[in-house]
Amino acid sequence: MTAAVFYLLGASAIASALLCITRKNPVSSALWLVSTMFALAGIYVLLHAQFIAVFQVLVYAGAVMVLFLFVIMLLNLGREASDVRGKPAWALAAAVMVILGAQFFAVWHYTPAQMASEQHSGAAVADPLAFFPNNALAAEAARPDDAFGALSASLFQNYLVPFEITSVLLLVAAIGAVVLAKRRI
Amino acid sequence: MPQHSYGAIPWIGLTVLLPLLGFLVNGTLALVRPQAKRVVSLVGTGVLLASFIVAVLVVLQLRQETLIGPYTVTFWHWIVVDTLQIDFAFALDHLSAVMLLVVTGVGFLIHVFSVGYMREDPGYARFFAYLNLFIVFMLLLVLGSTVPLMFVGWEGVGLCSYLLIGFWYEEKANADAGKKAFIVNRIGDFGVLLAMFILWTSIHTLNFAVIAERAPTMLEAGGPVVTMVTLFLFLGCVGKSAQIPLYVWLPDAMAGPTPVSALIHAATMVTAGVYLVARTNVLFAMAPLSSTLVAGIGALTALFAATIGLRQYDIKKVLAYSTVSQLGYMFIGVGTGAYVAGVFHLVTHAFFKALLFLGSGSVIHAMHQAYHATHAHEDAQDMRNMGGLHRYMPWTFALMTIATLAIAGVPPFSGFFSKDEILAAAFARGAEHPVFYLFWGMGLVGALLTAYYMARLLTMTFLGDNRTGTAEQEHLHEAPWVMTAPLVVLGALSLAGGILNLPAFVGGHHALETWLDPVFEPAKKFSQLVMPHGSTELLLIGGAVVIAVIGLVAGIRGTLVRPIVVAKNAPAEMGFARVLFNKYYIDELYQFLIVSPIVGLSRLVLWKGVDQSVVDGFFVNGSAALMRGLGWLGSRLQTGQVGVYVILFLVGVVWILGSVLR
Amino acid sequence: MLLGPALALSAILFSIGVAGVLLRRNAIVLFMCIELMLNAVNLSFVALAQVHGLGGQIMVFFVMTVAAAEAAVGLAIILAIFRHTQSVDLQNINVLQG
Amino acid sequence: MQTIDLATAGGATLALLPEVVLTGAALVVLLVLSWRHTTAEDSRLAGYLSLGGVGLSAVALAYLWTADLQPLGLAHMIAVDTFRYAAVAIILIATAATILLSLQYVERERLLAPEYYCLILLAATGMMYLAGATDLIVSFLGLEVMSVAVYVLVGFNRGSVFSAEAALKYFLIGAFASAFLLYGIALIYGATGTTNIMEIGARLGQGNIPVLGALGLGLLLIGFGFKVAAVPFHMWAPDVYDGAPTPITGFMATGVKAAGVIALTRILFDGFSHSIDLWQPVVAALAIASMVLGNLVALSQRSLKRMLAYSSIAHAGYLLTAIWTGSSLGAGATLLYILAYVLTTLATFGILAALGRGGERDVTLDTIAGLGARRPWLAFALSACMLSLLGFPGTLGFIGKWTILMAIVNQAHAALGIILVLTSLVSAGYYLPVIMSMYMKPASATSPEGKMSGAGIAVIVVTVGLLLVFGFWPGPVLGIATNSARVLSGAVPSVNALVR
Repeated sequence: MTAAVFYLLGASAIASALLCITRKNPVSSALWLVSTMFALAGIYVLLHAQFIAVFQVLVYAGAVMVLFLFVIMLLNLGREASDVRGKPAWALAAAVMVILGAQFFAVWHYTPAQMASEQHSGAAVADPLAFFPNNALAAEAARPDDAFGALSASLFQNYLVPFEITSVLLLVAAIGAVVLAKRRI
Repeated sequence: MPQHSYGAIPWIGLTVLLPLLGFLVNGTLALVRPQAKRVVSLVGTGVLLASFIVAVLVVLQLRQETLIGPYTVTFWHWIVVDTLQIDFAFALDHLSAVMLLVVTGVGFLIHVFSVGYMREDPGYARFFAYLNLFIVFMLLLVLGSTVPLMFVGWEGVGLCSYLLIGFWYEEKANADAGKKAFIVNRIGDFGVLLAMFILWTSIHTLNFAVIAERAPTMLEAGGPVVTMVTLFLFLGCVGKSAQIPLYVWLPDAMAGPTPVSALIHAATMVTAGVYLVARTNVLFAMAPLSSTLVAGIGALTALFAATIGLRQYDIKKVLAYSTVSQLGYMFIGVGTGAYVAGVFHLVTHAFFKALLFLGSGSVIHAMHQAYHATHAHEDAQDMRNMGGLHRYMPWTFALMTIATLAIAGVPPFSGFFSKDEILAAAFARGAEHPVFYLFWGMGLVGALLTAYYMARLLTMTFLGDNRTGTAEQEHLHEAPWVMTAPLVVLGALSLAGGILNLPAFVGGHHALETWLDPVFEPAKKFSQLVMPHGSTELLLIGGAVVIAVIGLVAGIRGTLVRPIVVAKNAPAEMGFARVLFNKYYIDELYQFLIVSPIVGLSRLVLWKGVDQSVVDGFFVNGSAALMRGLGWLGSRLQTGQVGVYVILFLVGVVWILGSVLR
Repeated sequence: MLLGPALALSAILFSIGVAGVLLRRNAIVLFMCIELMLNAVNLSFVALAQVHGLGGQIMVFFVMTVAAAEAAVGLAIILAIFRHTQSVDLQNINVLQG
Repeated sequence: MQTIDLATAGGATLALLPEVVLTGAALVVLLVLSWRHTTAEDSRLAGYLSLGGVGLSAVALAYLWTADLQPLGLAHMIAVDTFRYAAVAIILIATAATILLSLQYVERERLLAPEYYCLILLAATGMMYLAGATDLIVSFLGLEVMSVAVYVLVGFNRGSVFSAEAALKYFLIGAFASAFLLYGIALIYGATGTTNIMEIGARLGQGNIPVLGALGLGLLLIGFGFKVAAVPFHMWAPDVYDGAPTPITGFMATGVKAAGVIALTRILFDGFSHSIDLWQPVVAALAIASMVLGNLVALSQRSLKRMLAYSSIAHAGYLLTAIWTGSSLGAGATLLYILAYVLTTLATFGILAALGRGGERDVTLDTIAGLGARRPWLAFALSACMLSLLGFPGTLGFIGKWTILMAIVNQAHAALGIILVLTSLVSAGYYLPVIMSMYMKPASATSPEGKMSGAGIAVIVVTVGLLLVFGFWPGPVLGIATNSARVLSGAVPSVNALVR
């Protein structure tokens, strides 16, 4: 059942993504990107990341994409001629997609067991989680009911430094956007 | 514990420090008060005199010491990486002592000459600053105890030479000549760098003294490593000492002021290659293949450059090709294993070639002033505009004659002894490897041509009728004493320089050979040279003298035989028909059988064909153009289109991912 | 656990994003393709978090912050260039070249 | 010796003191400029405040360096070792010089927004995080802080279409490259279950590298290849260097490149020392391509600014060569070469800023003709810089190249060294004409250059002075560089146990 839903959502994500890069109108491109993001949010739920799924909808689809649409409307780009490149670019894009896909093909076969066995060359693995003892949080992740608590504890303890760096990053972005976008300083 | 004091030797750093001080003072003056010529001349020449005095004291002290290995003065640890330690240190041994005296001594004389020669130049202070800086780097090259420190000097003299060639920067040709000199030299530097790395990986040291110590035990004599090291080192020498095929920069370098030509492009810098071979004599002695190549290139260059020198009209160009040719002789010497002979010729050449250049400088100075006075726009360096100058410049004429006899190899002038020793050594080596007989023969022919073109130079410049012009003749006169005095000193040295290493057959004791013996001792284990004695020796000498005299006589008569046309009226090319109208049968024979073919070869084929078009056009300009073209292609890719950038980016992505996946 | 399929989906979406960058000339759409690539990476993180623990999920938070920051600055830059050239078509934006 | 626990907030703050101080300084500048942000004086005030912040940060760094701290267990998120300190010192030097060079520049070009300095400080903070990170998350975030700030700085001259275009190009390709880098981090995380660099090294050491890890490594190399402007990820560099305000170009060429190279060194040495066979060929190829292409294309440039951009690509190649060795000697050479390159490039761009107007796009060989006579000191300084970039003996550039060559030779692998020497030979073809033009060409009839500010003169005097002094007496810096690099595990020991 889960698998079926996953493949359905996956197919819709791929389809929306393809439409996003090929639609001539920027506005519809943006909307198809939103559609991809929704499909991904669904997949996150299937992968036991409910919290991320919520954020995906709120921050990505909600905030970031609205910003994009806002700028597209502001610049009145919806009526411009198509910005899709000509035939050579299509061929090139298709070729790149195929080559990259082939290069990443190996990831398709990954299972938790194989992942663990690669780290401990050869040994047969029953419980993959047992092979990552350093990560005490791994066990907690398996309990979806307290995922939120574990996540926040981890964020403010183990990942305090990166968390603080993101605050600097947002500060930079705020200053930068203001400086660049204001008509007069 | 009572320490041995070593007298003045620890002060050796002063010989470098003083010119450095001079550079700093003159450099500052050039920037803030370029008009202060008195101070500049005092400082510029004063530091050199002081440096020379220190050098003399040091060398006198060295005579009394019985040192094993060089005396090393360490200033600081220069580069320390892991287990590699390279000190900023000077090493004084008997070889560097000789060079030290030559560089500071001849350098001082040329500085004094420059005071007069450059007096009117607006860049006076700048000129002396560069000249002092050159001495600093030259001494670093000579005294550096390790290959990298020597390399600092090696590069530094190149830089100074570059700055001084382009000193009169208003003329584009000068700037181009400077650039050519620098780029050709970089090719040589590449060889030195590679040699350094091979040395370091194979015997883990870059200290000259330690190299001499370790090489015999850690390297296989005649093996690939030592052959490679010496070949790469020699590539550096070929560049710096202007040998075939990298000699092209030296004749162009004559664009610089004449004292520069005398100091850098004749007496000191260009001999650095010879010095380097002598310095690493053990390595070369262990690599017979490389040594033969050194001698071969030397012989080829000696002959080739001499033929080109036959038909030049620019007085400095003749001397430039002559320098290339004489450097060839030095390489025959060091390549044969006669290191002392090579160094000996280096020293005597420094005397007589400096004298020749300064003498020509005097002449050019006089010519220039004469033309300046009459506002004529003639070439002050073209010998066809000179002639009969001995009436106006008797001192210069006398001294130039001495130098000419010295370079031609007429006894008892200095060049005779040194060149003779080289040729004798090549002949002696012939018994082992017959190819050295060929080198000897080439050297002998080169000597004949040398005598010829030098006699031609002297005759065209000083003898016969004056061709400068009637109005100009009034203004031709001897240079001021500040220019002639250094000439007199150099004249004395050129005359008597031979006593440094008088051979046994005139009752000498090979003084220089005894002095340098400790330096070349290690090499003797690998190549023993048995010099000819008795009748063979005398026969060789006799032959050489006869050849020199024939060359001189032919040169004078061949030049006087027909009137010379003033440069501006001269036909573009000398036709052979003119030659046939000669009243002396013997001259005709000379012309027809020996000179004309060689002259034709020289001017038409070698100089115009090989030198000017093939070497210059193809190798130097061609490779530059090729690189520029490739660069232009790369630049075309930079279209400004993000799309193109992304495509190239993705090429990289696909390639890297493919490479890590294998 | 669907690890392999999720990683594969992520790779496919990433490749589609790359193809989009090649295909489009409009700076904003191009930037949206890059956002698509970031989303694909997020999917990888979430999928891997099932095996390795919460570190992967936390990474997604950081990526979202980065994406937001880049969006803010990127769109401001696009506005700035629009003021000069009255266009966001990359074909018209090539005064710098050579 | 004192141990600190990096998992606690206090320990982390202590370890991050220079970064924290610098961020604080940026906030102070931001606060002050909310009242004063219109006139030239306000801009200058912000500049001086920022400079003070850099000074304080340097003090904090000095404290850390002398305190001899040791992390408890594995370094968590941020390194506490001399390699990081040396990197931070280099970044602070670049930042201080950029601020000093900007003081006059922003007034001349009318970029009177004090946020400029705030962004420089924050960009520097990002560089410091990037260079000191022991966790890929911190690397990524540091890189983003740096990049986002620099995107804005590149486009800071809002009146100039060049500046805006440069910002757009840098931003688009930069974000594109970031995505690759991030994907790499994800795959490495998948292969090892951690983002800590030391742990990655430990876990990958136990066998063959898994496919996931190999892909991740490749993607990381792509991301960093972009940041250091290595061929073929270099195409943005000439355009962006060309269009950006000149002090910012200098900042990018020095700070951004230094941080990228140092972070790459640490990741490859500590995290992937067992996979050296995998990354060495890639790094070698990147290095060769960068050296060859950078030097060749630079030959055909007329504008000095573009010429320097291509030259910076070539220098990225030299640096990658040092990383390629995988030995701690190579890491030391990297540090030393970066220092040499940073000092030289800052001075060069400082001089360039003094020579031109309106973004310096038009400063060519003809513009500087006869400079030797007009501005002898400036010409001397520029000559010294060109010689140092060329690797001429007697300058720090030579010592740097020499150390790299030594590191290569130490691996008993001559090919890369020969290419390095040969391409440096080619580079003489474009560095020397600069000197030649200044000294050997008559002046053209262009308007004379403006006067330099005291701050600009100070930067040039100090950097050129250091270049020459360290060129003849490199002992101290050489010692610091090689000792600092010893803390990296180093993939290969030095091959030759040498006898002196």
